[in-house]
Amino acid sequence: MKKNPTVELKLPILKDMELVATHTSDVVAKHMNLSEEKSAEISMALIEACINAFEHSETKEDIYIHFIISDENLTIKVIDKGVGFDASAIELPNIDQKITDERKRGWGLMLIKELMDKVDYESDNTGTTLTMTKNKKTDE
Amino acid sequence: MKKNPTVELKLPILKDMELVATHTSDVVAKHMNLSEEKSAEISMALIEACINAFEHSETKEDIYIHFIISDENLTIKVIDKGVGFDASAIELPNIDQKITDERKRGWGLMLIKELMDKVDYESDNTGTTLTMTKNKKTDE
Amino acid sequence: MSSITGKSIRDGIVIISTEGYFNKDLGEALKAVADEEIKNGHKNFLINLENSKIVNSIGASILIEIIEDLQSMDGSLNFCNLAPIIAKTFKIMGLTKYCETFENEDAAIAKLA
Amino acid sequence: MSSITGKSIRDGIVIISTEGYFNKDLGEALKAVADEEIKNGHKNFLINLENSKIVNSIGASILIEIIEDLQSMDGSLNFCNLAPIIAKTFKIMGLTKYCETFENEDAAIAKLA
Ligand SMILES: Nc1ncnc2c1ncn2[C@@H]1O[C@H](COP(=O)(O)OP(=O)(O)O)[C@@H](O)[C@H]1O
Ligand SMILES: Nc1ncnc2c1ncn2[C@@H]1O[C@H](COP(=O)(O)OP(=O)(O)O)[C@@H](O)[C@H]1O
Repeated sequence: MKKNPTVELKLPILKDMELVATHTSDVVAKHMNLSEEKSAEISMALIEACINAFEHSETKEDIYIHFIISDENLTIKVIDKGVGFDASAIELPNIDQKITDERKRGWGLMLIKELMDKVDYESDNTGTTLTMTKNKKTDE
Repeated sequence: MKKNPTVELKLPILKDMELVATHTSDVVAKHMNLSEEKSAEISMALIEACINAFEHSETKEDIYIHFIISDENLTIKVIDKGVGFDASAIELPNIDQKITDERKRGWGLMLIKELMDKVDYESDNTGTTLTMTKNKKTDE
Repeated sequence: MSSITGKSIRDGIVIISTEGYFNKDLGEALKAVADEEIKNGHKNFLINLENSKIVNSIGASILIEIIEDLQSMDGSLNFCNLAPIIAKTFKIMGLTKYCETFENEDAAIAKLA
Repeated sequence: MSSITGKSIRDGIVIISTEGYFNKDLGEALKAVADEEIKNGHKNFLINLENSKIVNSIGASILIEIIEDLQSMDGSLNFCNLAPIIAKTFKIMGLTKYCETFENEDAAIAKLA
């Protein structure tokens, strides 16, 4: 089996560093001939994934991002060495509630799920790996 | 001693992948408040460094790029696991000669040297590491 | 990288323009300007995002704070010149239930004024 | 990503415009167009790089091939709308010794025609 070409990125936790990830995904998406629409959706999901890894991992350790290129799709892994969490226990937000809620945030997971074709979290107290996939073909 | 924040990139040898590196350096340069001029010079040097690692390393192995951020400068390492070469033996090109020469290429090393503040090659038959630095302050 | 680039008032609508990554900082800068204009008695706002091509959910959350403030005074928050991905993001979040979006400033003013 | 976006002839000068990364492919595409126009009897060329913000030395080397061809027939290769880093790259390479560069098409035509 041939190994899929993979771009890997290690990012320190610095302001706006998530933009390095989006610029990388843009070039990779272009290389794969993904549409601009898909490319923008990937970027947006990636921003949210990076911010979560930066903010919620509660570590100062670098994060890792892998872009795995295949003929059918682009798979992105966002890996932090942080405290972990139970993604299935996170309630998805609702705008009507958020308008009156004290806490307005909590949109990242929802956006990632809506913008990508497949999303999976593996997480324990040694860290979190988010694996998300965008298919080349639109299957709506 | 505090470790300098470092962005690391692993790139497979694919068409135009050097643009991933330039987009990364752009965001890093912005983060460091480098001028647009310096940022563009870094990008250009990086393109040449990546193309050399892709082309001349004579391997199919991924290349590694490290962006090391400090208060005074940005240091970039471009690492390939290729055949190596003797940088001191490479003659710098001359346009008058190139106009009539069969081989028009051979500008990468010269451009890298002119565009960066410090350039160093370490190379043997296990690969090449190009280390190049751009200072924040202009010292001309 | 991110900043407020303009503020003007047209037919009673406060128009605020931004530039660059719409992140937490830019969201907070926008809220500060909106708060000030609310104090000045304004309650209808149009945010021109033409030069902000990218947003994050932290920036977008701050917009919900502005919506909450304006709701209590029967005001409105509106947007124009949204990049497709920002329009999509606002739609997924449900912001479009509380805000109108327009092609450009003229279309917005024609409807809102 | 990279392409020739236009070709026109003004006062006997062949103007060729490009878009995107000026890499090997775009250099070769440009050379093919130039070769064709040389066959048609033209010998003065203006390359408008307004929409190519980035170049590599392989693309630039192909320009030297075009210069060589034009030298033998007393023709000229000229550039306009260069991004600062491209102007700098051409200067380091010494291309500017063999080519003139101009602010824009009008300035080039005024001088060359
Ligand atoms: N990489 C991560 N590590 C630890 N916790 C996480 C991670 N990603 C998300 N979470 C948890 O999931 C919650 C919801 O995340 P999200 O929907 O992105 O909203 P927000 O980041 O605004 O809180 C976070 O508040 C956090 O508790
Ligand atoms: N990473 C590398 N590994 C092996 N050889 C290299 C490497 N970088 C440069 N070289 C050698 O140096 C020469 C000059 O490189 P350069 O100035 O970039 O011009 P060009 O790539 O057009 O030949 C190359 O032809 C090659 O022999």
